[in-house]
Amino acid sequence: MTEDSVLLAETVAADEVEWEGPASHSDSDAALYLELDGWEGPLDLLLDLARRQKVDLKSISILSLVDQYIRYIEQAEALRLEIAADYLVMAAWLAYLKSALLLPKDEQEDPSPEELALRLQLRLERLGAMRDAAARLMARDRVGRDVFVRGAPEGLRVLRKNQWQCDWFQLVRGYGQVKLRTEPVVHMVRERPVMTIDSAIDRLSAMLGVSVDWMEIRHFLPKDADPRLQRSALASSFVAALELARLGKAEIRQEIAYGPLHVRRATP
Amino acid sequence: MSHEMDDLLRAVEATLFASEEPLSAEQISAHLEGADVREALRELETHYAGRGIALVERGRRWHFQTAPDLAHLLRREKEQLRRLSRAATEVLAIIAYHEPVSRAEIEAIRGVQTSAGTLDVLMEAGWVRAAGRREVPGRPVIYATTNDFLSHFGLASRKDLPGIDELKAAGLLDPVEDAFDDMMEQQAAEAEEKREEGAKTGSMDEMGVAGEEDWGDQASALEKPDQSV
Amino acid sequence: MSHEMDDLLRAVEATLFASEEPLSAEQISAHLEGADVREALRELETHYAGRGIALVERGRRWHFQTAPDLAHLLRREKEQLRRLSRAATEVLAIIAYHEPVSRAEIEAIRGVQTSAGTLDVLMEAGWVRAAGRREVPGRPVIYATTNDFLSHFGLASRKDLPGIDELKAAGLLDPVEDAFDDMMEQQAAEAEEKREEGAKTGSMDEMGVAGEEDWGDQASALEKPDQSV
Repeated sequence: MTEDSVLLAETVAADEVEWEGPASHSDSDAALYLELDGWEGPLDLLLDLARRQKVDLKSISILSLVDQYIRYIEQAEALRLEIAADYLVMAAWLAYLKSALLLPKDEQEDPSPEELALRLQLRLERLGAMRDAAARLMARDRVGRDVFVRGAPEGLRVLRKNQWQCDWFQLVRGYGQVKLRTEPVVHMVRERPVMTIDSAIDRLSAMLGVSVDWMEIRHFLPKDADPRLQRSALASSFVAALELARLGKAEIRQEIAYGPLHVRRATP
Repeated sequence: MSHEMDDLLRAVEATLFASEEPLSAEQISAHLEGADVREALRELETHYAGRGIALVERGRRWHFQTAPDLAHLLRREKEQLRRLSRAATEVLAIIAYHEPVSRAEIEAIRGVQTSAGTLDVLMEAGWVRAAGRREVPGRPVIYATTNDFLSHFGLASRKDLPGIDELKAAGLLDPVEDAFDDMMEQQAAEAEEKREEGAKTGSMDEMGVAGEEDWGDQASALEKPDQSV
Repeated sequence: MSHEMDDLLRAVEATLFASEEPLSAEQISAHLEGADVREALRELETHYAGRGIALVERGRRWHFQTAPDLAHLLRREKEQLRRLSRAATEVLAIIAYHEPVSRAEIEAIRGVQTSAGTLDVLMEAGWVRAAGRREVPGRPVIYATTNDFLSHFGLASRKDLPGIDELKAAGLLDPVEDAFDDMMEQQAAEAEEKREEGAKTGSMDEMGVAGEEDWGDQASALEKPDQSV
């Protein structure tokens, strides 16, 4: 167990009055008994006990501090005061520390009790330093207590005024965009070379009369034609082939999906 | 001189300074264990005459205030340059080409609803004014441009605005990427915000430089209109 | 003299006087169209020295306040300051002297957990702020004091914290573990020296004695912390 375990809940009943410094050394020990709720935890109590040794924190006697703390807790117990667990934990740890300090040196474990005591002392010093610093800080000339700022300042206001920026070009372009956006939409379909379904049917019928073998549909298309006309002719010829098949004039065959499409004259 | 200032004078000065309201000589005196403060008040009044702070007596009660001629420091106006949004620019253009025009007509021409703030901005800028009401049911307010509008855009009259044919010839009726425009606008708005923050931290320099850049952007847009449309 | 007071001086005086909060030189400058106000501030500071009002600089921000020695005249009947609990004053001091500092570090010094309300009270008062996170596992929030803290306690900067130089020199602002390690190192060095001496005389007894004195050495090291840091 180390002193690190001595991190405990803050005493809720901590005095609400402004902290004006450590307890004065003239306090009688008797006053201590009634103040258990006033401590901010065991370290706080230890610090006050240490301060009662009336020596610099650097040269306090840890052994006598331990004795005082344990005695204090025992007395409080005797008076049946409710003692928070953290005080008891600290008491137990200090009792352990004390026995270790009194044991012969060569039976020590690591860390040595001297090291533990030194750590405790360093902690007390640091807490003591901060407590003194807090007291000195609170004693400074504070605004609203010792010094005052102006009671009724007029206040500074900055009113922002927008200066809008726009120029001729942006204005005119803006109008152009409105006009463009709202212009009626007219669709013009460009004239394209097409093969109508009717002419495709005629063409296909005529060509089927010439041959009896399966022919790929592409061979029915006009060769060397404009590619756009080729596309139209393919589409129209396909529809024409379907139409002829429906009329029982042609047969259509396709061996695999997306494969070439073959057409031949229907054989009744 | 101030180091030998007498204690009463210092006390009166401090009391008046810290007080939340004007105090009569009697009130100050009561506060300072009955001392006679009249002379101290006169002395302070003289001392502060011509400074940035003045001690003044109003209705037999005294208080410190900022010197009246420096009142403009308390309510400072700061101008900031702001670029007109695309929507506002379009509305302005529609008013300029079609005035006088009601809001419903503007919306009909733009093909989108116009937020209430847009017309406010144009009126704040001083370019648009309410020009009466249209004598139709609902009597809508109609808007027109102002003389400030003409001078700001360097126009002798509204007739100077280019016609549709001219716009077409100048390529101004070619489609532009609206999304790109919006993005640029957003960037500008963000830059503006940053600038405002800069102003809050008190840097006047940033304000100045940012203003310059604003104009620079516009100038380059004017120089290369073909690239931006 | 006052009638020939220069305009900038008057403007700076009026601005500070009218402001509801302390202003940095940069803020004043921004308010006064970028004028360099540093010299004016120094001049005003000198002018007001010894008067009932003083111009003070706190954390690089300036404000007027009443002279501290007049506190007895001005103290209001009703204490306006919110009373701080003992825990809060202690936590405030720890943050001020150690900043930036995590809650765990505060607790290590105080030996008790800090209730949630304590830091809230200090942050609500505007004296403490979260100042980022410490880049260690768990990334704990670290706390620091604010400019308002400096203003309230009349500190020009953190260097003005009462006794901070002494505390630093004494190593009392270092964590216990660091101080402990330093001390151990020093002790080891001293033990080495002794052992060398002991080896020279060859006496085993003396070695034993040196061991006994170990604790005494720690005490003396504590007495002269300036040597150990």
